[in-house]
Amino acid sequence: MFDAAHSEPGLVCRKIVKSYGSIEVLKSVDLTLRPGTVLGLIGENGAGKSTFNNIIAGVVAPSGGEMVLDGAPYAPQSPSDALARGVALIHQEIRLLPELSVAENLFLGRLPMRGGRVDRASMEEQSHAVLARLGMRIDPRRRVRGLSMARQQGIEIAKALLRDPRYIIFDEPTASLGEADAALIFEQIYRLREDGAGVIYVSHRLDEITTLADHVACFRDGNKVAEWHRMPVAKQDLINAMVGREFTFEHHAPQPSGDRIAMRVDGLGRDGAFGDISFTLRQGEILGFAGLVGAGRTDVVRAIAGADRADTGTIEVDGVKVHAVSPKAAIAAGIVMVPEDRKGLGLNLDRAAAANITLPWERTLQRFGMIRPSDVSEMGGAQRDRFDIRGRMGLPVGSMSGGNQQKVLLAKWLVREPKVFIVDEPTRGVDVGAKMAIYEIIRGLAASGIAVIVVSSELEEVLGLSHRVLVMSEGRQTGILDRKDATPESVMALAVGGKAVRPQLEPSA
Amino acid sequence: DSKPVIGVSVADQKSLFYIAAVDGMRAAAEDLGYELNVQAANNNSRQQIDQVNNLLVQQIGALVFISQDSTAAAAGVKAANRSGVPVIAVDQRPETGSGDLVTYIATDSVKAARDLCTWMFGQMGGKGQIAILKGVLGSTAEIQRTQGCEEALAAHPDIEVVAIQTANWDENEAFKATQNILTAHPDLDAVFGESDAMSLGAAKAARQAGRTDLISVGIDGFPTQLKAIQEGLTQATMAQIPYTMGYMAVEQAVKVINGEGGDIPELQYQDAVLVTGDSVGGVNAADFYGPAANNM
Amino acid sequence: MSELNNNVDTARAAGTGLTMGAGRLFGVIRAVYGAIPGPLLGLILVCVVFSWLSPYFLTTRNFINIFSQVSEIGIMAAGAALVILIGGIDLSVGAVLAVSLMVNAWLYRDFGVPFVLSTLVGLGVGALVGFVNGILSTYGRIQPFVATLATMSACSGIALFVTNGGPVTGFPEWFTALATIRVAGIPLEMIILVSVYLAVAFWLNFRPTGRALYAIGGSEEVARLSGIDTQKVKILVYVIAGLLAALAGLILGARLDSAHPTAGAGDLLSVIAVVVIGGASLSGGSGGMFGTFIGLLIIGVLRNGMALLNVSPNLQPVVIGVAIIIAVMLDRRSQR
Amino acid sequence: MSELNNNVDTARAAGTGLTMGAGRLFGVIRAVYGAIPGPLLGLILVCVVFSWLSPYFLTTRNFINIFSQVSEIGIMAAGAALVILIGGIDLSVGAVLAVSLMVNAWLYRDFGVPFVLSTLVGLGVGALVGFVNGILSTYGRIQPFVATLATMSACSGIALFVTNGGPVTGFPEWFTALATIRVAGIPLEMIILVSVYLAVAFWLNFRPTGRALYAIGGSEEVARLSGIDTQKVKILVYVIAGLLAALAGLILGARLDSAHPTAGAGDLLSVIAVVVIGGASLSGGSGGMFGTFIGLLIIGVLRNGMALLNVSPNLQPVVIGVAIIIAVMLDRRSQR
Ligand SMILES: Nc1ncnc2c1ncn2[C@@H]1O[C@H](COP(=O)(O)OP(=O)(O)OP(=O)(O)O)[C@@H](O)[C@H]1O
Ligand SMILES: Nc1ncnc2c1ncn2[C@@H]1O[C@H](COP(=O)(O)OP(=O)(O)OP(=O)(O)O)[C@@H](O)[C@H]1O
Ligand SMILES: [Mg+2]
Ligand SMILES: [Mg+2]
Repeated sequence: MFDAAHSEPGLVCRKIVKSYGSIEVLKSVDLTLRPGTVLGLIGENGAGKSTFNNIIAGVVAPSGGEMVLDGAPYAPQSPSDALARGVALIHQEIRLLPELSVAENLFLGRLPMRGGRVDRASMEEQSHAVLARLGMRIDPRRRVRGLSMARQQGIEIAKALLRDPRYIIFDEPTASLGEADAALIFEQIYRLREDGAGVIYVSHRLDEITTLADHVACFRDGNKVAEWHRMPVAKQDLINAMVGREFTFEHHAPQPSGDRIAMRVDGLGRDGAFGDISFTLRQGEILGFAGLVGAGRTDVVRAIAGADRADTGTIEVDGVKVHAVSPKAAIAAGIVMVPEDRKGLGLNLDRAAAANITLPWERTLQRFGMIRPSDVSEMGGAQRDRFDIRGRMGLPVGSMSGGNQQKVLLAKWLVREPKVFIVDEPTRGVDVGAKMAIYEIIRGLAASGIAVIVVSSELEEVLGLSHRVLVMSEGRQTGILDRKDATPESVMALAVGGKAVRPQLEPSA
Repeated sequence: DSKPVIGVSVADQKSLFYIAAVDGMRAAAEDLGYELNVQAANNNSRQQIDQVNNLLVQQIGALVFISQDSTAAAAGVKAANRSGVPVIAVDQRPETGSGDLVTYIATDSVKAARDLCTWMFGQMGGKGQIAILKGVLGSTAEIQRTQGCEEALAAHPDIEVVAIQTANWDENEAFKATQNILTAHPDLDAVFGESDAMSLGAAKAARQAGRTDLISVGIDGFPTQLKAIQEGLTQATMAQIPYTMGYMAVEQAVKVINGEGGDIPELQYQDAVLVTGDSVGGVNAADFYGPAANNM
Repeated sequence: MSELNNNVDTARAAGTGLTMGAGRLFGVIRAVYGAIPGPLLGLILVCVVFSWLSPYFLTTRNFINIFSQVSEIGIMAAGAALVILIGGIDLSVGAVLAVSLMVNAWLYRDFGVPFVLSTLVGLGVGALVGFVNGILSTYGRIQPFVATLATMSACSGIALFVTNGGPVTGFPEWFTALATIRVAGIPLEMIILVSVYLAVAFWLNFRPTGRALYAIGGSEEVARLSGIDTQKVKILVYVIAGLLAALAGLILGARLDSAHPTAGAGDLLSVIAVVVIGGASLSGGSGGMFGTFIGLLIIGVLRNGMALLNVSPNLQPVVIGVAIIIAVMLDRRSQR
Repeated sequence: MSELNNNVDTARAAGTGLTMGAGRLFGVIRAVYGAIPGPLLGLILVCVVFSWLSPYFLTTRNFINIFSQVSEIGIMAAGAALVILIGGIDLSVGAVLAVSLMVNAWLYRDFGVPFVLSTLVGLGVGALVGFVNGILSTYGRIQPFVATLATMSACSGIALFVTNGGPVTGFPEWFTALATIRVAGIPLEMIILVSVYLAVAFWLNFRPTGRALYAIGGSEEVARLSGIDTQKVKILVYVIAGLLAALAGLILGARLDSAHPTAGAGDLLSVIAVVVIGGASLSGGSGGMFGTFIGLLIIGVLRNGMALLNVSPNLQPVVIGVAIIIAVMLDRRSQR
């Protein structure tokens, strides 16, 4: 039955098929992962990468095909089966239990025992060790709630490493990380490869793929459309394979902004979070927010958008003072914000995409005192066309791929033209094509006279989009740079600027 | 000031029977210059035991005990016995006979139900279809009243019981149950409601269905039922005298406290009074349920 | 062609050697089965069984009976469905029914307040308790279960307290006559019940505030960030639930021509059961008025049918328990 | 230095012109207040009020009363807390208490089964119902509310059915004697209650399966992906809840020397209330045995204290309602 290749170590997948009802998500994929190598996996949003990974890790069952692991048939029935065979998956979405301690999250499902009781001491010790390996100083006893996305992502990786897996899958681990944190993860991947583990690495950041991978596969619409066994590969080749046509990058400078002041923020602050944030924003201007992860950028824009209260400071839009006591008030004043956590804050994954899009605007949709379903789907359809969303607008958003979810989220906030448009991490987990589309949307908004704030952990993104860059460090504004002065070096210098002011200690649980 | 408090534990303070009994007790306490501590147990025998214990903590002089049901009554009586507090049982007493009571004051429920059903069967000419609406299943009153009616049925072979439903002493449930029974048995002649509330519910359902000839009887003698009998909505009830029973209980508790309880009989059955359309003119709700009955 | 294949597949899946024609029939049955919304299937099954067992079941009169028997529970369940939709729960409905009716009757009888006015006050009491529930569970940050447990307890106490536990009788003639009025053969209470469901369903599906309930139930934070005043909407929902409970009290009062302080006390579980059997999830965000109405009829038909069959009162709860499981199992939507 | 500043800030925040010393005192009070876990504060407050109002409250005998009065509800609440922790709910506890006790008494009296054996069968019935609850709400994919509503209904019917509604009396002497036994002055039921809480708390905090409950309650999907057999654990939890309800039934049987088919029927709401007042969230993932025990004592002390004060029975529910709100409001943890 098995050919000679199967006696070699490695994970061999043959003719893997997965369909949900009549939709074929994977159409006969063959792929082999060898120990001691890194397989880079790329593809547009919805190409089927996560689905493939989930099948390997026993999270979902394939509809067809077979897998062989180190020469023996492999058909995991559950994640624990997969883990028992040495296959671990770091999920694209963070899956931790916020109310439990860091240590317990790390050891979930296999708590160490001593004398009939859970051995907390050894658990905490091992947690400390593995976190230190990842360069993270977190008290293992504290609760996960309140930790930044970056740290939670780190814990996810630590959790997988603790299992000593021989095959390990990273599904977009750096999507929510800044460059410094990403570097720590690369170190781990190099180490795993040296130790003889097989690694699958999924990312939309193609630079990461070209540096890390020994072998790259590209998925499109559920098929493996290209594979490179020899590195290096040109980035442009990867892009062309993903998109399925010649695709050219254009880095054009933003159009000059207008002169009228759209927004003025003066002395904005909140106890214990951030303070002294002051800037002006002209119509048609894109202001980037840069800083290290955890610098407090999200806190600032949430306060501006009325999601959290601010203790001090004033906000003016078009010269009128805004009392942004609630998102409702902020929206009424023309300020809208696309939140960074699309799953928890941006979209209701169980509801139809169309209903998600119309949610903030239903009052304006009324005709003769009622909202007709046809008006909802019409508005949904219009936004789908405008933003090139792939997927049925009547189905729950949760069934769309990450990139399309992100587009739905943007579409939701751009039904009506805002005066000030704030986006927090607009391209997290989005493929190159969609990323360019989102950049186009943002530039287009600015060109039409809307003031835009872009918060991003990707320096390239902030620098490429913005007229000016506001840099934050430790909750303080350390400077505003003009486009011509904003270089990676100058921004980083400001981003680490206020470091000494705030103690580096962890807040205890 | 040295007079001890008389503890009262009553099954609940929602149904008229218990309310009237407690009214009677309060009247007696006022007349005799004693203080009462009244606890009501939401129809929960477990909770009632707790309340007896709570009363005993406060060194009461005597306990007037209206148990929620007879099977669980023993625990309360025994607890009082252990603390040396004399017990006057009203309405219910321990089924097994365990525990020492000063006296037991009650309506003979089996007899009341038997007499009432016998009267009703007489009205029907000794034959026809009846339905029985039971109270909360397993409660002592339900069991005894069912038993009484069954005894009467044994003597009337031509009476057919076509439906037995529970309406949990509740008027609205009785209304709905009777609607359904009348649908399935359009020729039904009479309904025996084990309480007045259920009898009233049954009669209202019959009236809604256009069955003005249906006989509906109940037990209790509530003021509302007397009014309904007067209006011809229902036909008869067995009136209990809870107010008097409550008054007697406190009166006798005081006697026991003062060491004069020697001549109290162990068992004091109070006859229920059959009230029908003929006799309703001659009775007054206050006779059974005390002065408060007049504003219900 | 592909449809044909589909049918063949189905037949093969059923493990039978059916011919092409039978396969097609099977496919049609499956399609019909798939098209009927969840709990309705359970209701249909129950109705089929009872009409086969009892000759009285399928009569107009019995159907009118069923509707009138579920009217109070149904009206309370409409409010409860809204509360459950936003992820809350309201334990106080039964007690609100009692207290609003008692206050109404007490003002009318003991203080000579004109009946229309006392009725308005009674409805106001219902709305007020709902308002308190809403305030406690939003600004008070108390879990709805605890908040409404407390108001339930308080309301049932007040209902007893106003008349010291006694019932009140003697509503105006015209009011009690409403209970027997029929419009084109349909009792008024049935008309009220259906109107309430239609009105709430309209609100829930076609008005912005009503639609916001689904958003809040799905994720309150997403709704808030989308500019919905979630606190206000939640309070409104509890007020509506209180008002509907008071309305149910009025219907009960008219039917029995009396107000009982313990009325409605036993209805709580039935009310919530109706909503949940109708397909709503207690964690909020799913469910609706159609499902709730079906849930209501399932409970109503079960109770009615067993009474018609004179099933022993001891066995009725067992049958109801088993029937609920079967009815819900048929609902494939709940099987996710 | 920073601590001092803190205190000054606090004093300033309180809007008073306190001196430094008073500010420090205030800070100490605040620190103590902050250190006491949530619902305990409510309990302390209730106890202080009652010991001030009643001379009988602070007596040993009364304290023993309080504990013995809450023993069955407490034991059922321990199981309910586990179920609520995994995001489920168990409506059947009261009915399980009744059916397990009735089956036990019925086998013993009507079939002459030795009492020890009939007791084991009774406990087995409790476990079995729990197992059915577990299967229905995991593999059956029925919401726990509906599944346990159905088993509750079925159990209460069976409890009535075995003896046709009649209660059973006459347990063996030695068994009813257990209800009055005291070990070092402490009643046996109080010892059982405390032991159950300690055992469950140990399991929950120090055993992997117990810890898994928090994970499942937090997110079942995450727990499953981490290799926890969530279905098995959930079924186990329902079985434990059923067993504990049957154990509570035994205690009740010994105390009342009788088995009643409707025993426990009114306890359901109290049982859930205890858990929720103790700080657990009905959406699962939070709560624990310490909080549940405090919740239990809050309910127990409230009922006991009002009886001691001779509060009118009609007003007691009102006071309980208000007290619950105050007790919960003091719990700052629930205010998130
Ligand atoms: N449970 C499901 N039911 C139906 N369709 C699904 C389901 N899960 C995933 N899909 C669909 O499968 C396709 C592949 O999704 P998958 O998450 O594997 O994409 P991906 O390549 O990981 O994309 P991304 O880069 O955005 O993470 C998508 O079109 C998605 O909508
Ligand atoms: N080192 C840290 N450890 C734990 N929590 C932190 C740390 N730094 C910041 N935080 C938390 O994160 C919040 C600030 O992060 P915020 O998300 O606003 O910053 P950000 O610059 O937007 O970062 P991100 O890129 O993660 O979105 C603070 O309120 C703080 O509670
Ligand atoms: Mg993916
Ligand atoms: Mg951020």
